Amino acid sequence: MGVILERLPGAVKGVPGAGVVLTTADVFIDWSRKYSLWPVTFGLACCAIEMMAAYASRFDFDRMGVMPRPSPRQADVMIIAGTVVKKMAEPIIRIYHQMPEPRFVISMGSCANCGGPYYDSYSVVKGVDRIIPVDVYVAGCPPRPEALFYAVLKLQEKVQKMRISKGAGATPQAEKGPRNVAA
Amino acid sequence: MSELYPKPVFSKKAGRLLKTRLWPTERWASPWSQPQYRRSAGMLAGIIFGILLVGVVVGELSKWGDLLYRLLLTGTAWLHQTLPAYGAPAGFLGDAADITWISFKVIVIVAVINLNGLWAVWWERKLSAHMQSRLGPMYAGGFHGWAQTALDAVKLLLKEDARPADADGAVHRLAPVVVIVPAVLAFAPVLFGKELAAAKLDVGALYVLAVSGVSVIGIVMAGWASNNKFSLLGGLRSAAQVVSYEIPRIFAVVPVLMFVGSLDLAVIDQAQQGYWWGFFPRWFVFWFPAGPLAFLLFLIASLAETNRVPFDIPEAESELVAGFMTEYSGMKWALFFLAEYAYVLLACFMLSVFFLGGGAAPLPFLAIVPSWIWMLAKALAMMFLFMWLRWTLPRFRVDQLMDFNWKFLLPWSFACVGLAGIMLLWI
Amino acid sequence: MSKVDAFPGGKFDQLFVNLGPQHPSTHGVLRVGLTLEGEVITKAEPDIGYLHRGTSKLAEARGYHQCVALTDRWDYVSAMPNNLALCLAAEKLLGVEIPPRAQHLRVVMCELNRIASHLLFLGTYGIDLGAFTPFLHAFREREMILDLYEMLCGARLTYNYIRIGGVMADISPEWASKTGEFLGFFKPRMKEYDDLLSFNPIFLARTQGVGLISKEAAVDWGLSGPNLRGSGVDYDVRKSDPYSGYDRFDFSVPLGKAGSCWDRYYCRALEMRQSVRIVEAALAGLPEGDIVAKGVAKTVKPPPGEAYAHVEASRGDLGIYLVSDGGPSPYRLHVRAPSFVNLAILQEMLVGCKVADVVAILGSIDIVLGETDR
Amino acid sequence: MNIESLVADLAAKVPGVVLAADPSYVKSYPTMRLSSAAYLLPAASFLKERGFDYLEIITAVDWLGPVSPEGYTRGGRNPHPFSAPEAPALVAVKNPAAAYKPAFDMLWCLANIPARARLLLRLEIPREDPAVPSLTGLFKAADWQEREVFDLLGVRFEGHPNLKKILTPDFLQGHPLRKDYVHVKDRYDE
Repeated sequence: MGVILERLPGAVKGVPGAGVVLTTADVFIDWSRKYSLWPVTFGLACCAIEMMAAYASRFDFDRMGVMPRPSPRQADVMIIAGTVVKKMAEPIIRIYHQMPEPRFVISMGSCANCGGPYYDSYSVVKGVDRIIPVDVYVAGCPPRPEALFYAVLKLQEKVQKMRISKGAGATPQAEKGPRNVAA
Repeated sequence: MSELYPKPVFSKKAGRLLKTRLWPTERWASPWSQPQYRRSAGMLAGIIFGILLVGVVVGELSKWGDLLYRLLLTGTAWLHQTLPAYGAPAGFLGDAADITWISFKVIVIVAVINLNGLWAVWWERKLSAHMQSRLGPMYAGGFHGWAQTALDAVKLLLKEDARPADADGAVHRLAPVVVIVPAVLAFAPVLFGKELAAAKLDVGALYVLAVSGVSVIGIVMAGWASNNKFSLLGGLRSAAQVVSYEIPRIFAVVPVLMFVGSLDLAVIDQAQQGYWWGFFPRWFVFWFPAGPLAFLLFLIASLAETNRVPFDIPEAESELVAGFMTEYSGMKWALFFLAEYAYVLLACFMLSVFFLGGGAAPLPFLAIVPSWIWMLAKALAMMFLFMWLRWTLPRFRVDQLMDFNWKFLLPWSFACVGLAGIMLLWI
Repeated sequence: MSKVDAFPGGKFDQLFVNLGPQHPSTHGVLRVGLTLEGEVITKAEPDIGYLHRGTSKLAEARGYHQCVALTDRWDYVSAMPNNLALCLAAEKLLGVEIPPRAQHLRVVMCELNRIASHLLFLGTYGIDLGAFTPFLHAFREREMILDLYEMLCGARLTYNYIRIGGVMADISPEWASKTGEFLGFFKPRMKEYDDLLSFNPIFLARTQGVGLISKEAAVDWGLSGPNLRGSGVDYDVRKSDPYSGYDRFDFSVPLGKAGSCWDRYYCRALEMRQSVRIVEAALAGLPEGDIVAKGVAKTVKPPPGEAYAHVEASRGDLGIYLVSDGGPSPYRLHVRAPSFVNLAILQEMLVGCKVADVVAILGSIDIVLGETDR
Repeated sequence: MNIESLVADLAAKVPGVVLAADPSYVKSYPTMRLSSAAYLLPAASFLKERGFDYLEIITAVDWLGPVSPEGYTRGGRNPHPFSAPEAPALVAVKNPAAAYKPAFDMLWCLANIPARARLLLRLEIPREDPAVPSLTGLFKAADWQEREVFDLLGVRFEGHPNLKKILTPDFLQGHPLRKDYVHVKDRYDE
């Protein structure tokens, strides 16, 4: 199916009315991606407790279709909830590469944004954006679940703006065929 | 929102801020004092009443539907006989009509399975949410997240198909197909109402139980081909579990077959029509003592066959990440999911056909509602039971699971057959 | 798996399974390397350090008051006892006397936090064993406690409420009444958890008689908290080395009998009841007075010396060894983290167990990785 | 339990062991100083026989002097976070009152659970190639705690079955809690 996404913009190029086809497809694709952002069950530190609270009864992220999946293969979003330690950096990169495209990263909390209270520690990576690309940053130590809620809304806004004519979801890796991800 | 978080009011008399926020204890003290609870209750009553009304109306219409069905049958038969007489190649048009008719049935069944996947996942998410004092999907599509699973499906279709580098490519690709195809095939003789089935098979009961056992091969293939230890463990556990629970499951059906004397699902359904003393339904679940026992055994074994909690060892989230599905992404994973829910639906239909009277109404005067509505209602009630158990119970350990099967279920299923034999002396 | 080389040692009967660091039931970023022979574990190697943030080193470049903020992030599930431990050690160095009202407030906050922490354990242990609903029910109650904390000090997890010399803020009458309401709401809920999880036959079958720790082994490995008491050893810092006026309260220490996973689980469930008792008694007999001791400056410079203070945190005996050289920041800060010490027994305990029991055992030890790695 | 009688018993049982009350004791707990590393094992096994079978902590203090600023990585924006004028200088400040010396001070805390007593043992070892006997044979709780001290301070525990890094990543060089630790930039520090 990813193939269709990649081929569609090329195939309809020059055809009159192609733009309408593409934008109509965009509406449905973005709508579905927006309401089905599944994060990996993956917590690092204090923020993970707030992330759990966000899935639990009072904040209930299931309302927006955010449903945690244990395996990165079935996930769309990775919420980096907590301090990224140098020893953990390697597994994080690996999990990121195990996720299928399109994938998003939310950096939750000061530690994941920039090192937070551990800005001068010898064993902390000063910001997860040094190792993987980040879509949304959430400030706070730890951020309240409402802040994470706002981050998901922001991510939905970002997804809404994706256009298949600009290569949304069709990634360089997908064009080359199945990725060589050692598991 | 305004009800939950009212504006702060400063009271000069008390010298402090009055309640700024409704404390949960206050909110739950008396639900009936809250307007949203009254609204919800009203809505629920309306939905139930509406379904009944529609059922009655459709029940009137269904007579015309039966007429249409009979017309189609006679039409096909007529084509078979008459067309060759007019010089057409022997049987050509008749075959064409058959093929069209069969394709139509296949499309209906595939649609049923797909719609069931969409509906059941949404229902399960809403149901679990309400059991856990949450709301579940709310925003997708507007009203109570009705579009949630449809959107999930579209997203999954468009996900990248990631495959581990060291995976056994062909087997990895084939496994979801091997899982989903038997799920579709098994629906062929399933009764959706009185005599409403895609294929009329004399050995319907046997066919369903046999074909649904094939899927385990796909699960083992998935576990093996993923080149992941968790997948392998999940696949092997699933194979062991499904194969062993097959035995008590089939033995639990034997009493029903003994009562009826036929493997045809329509005959089984027919045998449960009618009422004792004019009002008490003659469903097999009420044929004490073998009937209720067989029902329980079949229910438990079905839970295990469909890998639901408390028997969801193969995909135990906290132990094996996602079991045999760990390395599957996008639509391949969705196919596994779809097959799981198709089997749940199949088990629910089997439960209602074998034990709950199929399309029979629970009380004589309710027979005005058509049989397919009763069938569906019973199947959905069973599905509710499945979900209720899923969100209540913890999970067995794998050796306890096997113990439970071989030391508890299997002896009792034998006993059940014996009881049925004794009962047959009086019936 | 398709190659023979995939098995270590080239033997077919040995399988190496890597549990974590990203795994739904390792409660964070723990990695356990399991060597299996069939279903039986022959070797287990816990690998920690995936959350090592170097707090001890950082403390040497922070002021004492700043260090209190660092302690919040060790055991982020129950941060109040962490604050308290550091403050007790620093107060010993300074030699200040804490006003009784502040001591009572510290006790109230620590016990409420113990309830919150045990609720989280209860919920996640249910998830480990496949029961999802108790988790959400437990979080419902936990949110109420977090609401109380938010009302008190503005934070939900990292409170920084207990300060050197006292506490940060006094409670309002409204807070006390809300807490009373919460306790009234919470007491019947504990019965609900018992019905839903504790005495569920499947739950009992999975946890009773599993992961046994004998009395001797528990003491030998230096376990503490409910893990030690689950084995029947009567050791509670609140009783054996009372601090912050715990000797003024009447409560009992629940003990397990067999030392199985279920004993450890139920010890925590019973401890919640005792915590409710303590909170009620402390709020009823709350003395009037100051909440901060006189003479604690903004930049604390304790005289040179060493102090050791330990508290009964939610996970066990949390000890702080603090050395001062007379400077504005601690010269050395050592933490005896209960999770760190408790986790060490895993390498011995898992050997000989079935692989299906790993999750039940790991969950029952109730670790927090922030504290394990610090 | 009377600590003085305990110490007298120990001196009578194991001759040569000197266990003296420490003048700079750890606040509010009886602290004894061992005169030599060789006496650690006899003393600990004697105490274990007398009911002190719960090993609470093992730790060490580096008495070299104030911590060196090179042990910290600096934030990207502010190269000298400690040199802000209003912030008190927290590192590399020698305090004249403190007794700095090139030595490690080891600390063991043993507890007697039924008697509700605890006793702290201390031992001074030189900073060059520091080594003490391991207590893993007596207390299993010593296993990870000794590994931690080894990892962070570089004290070798002789006789430890599995003495390797436990907390810090493999590529980290040096022992971070030593006062003269200098942080070597690795691939995650730009």
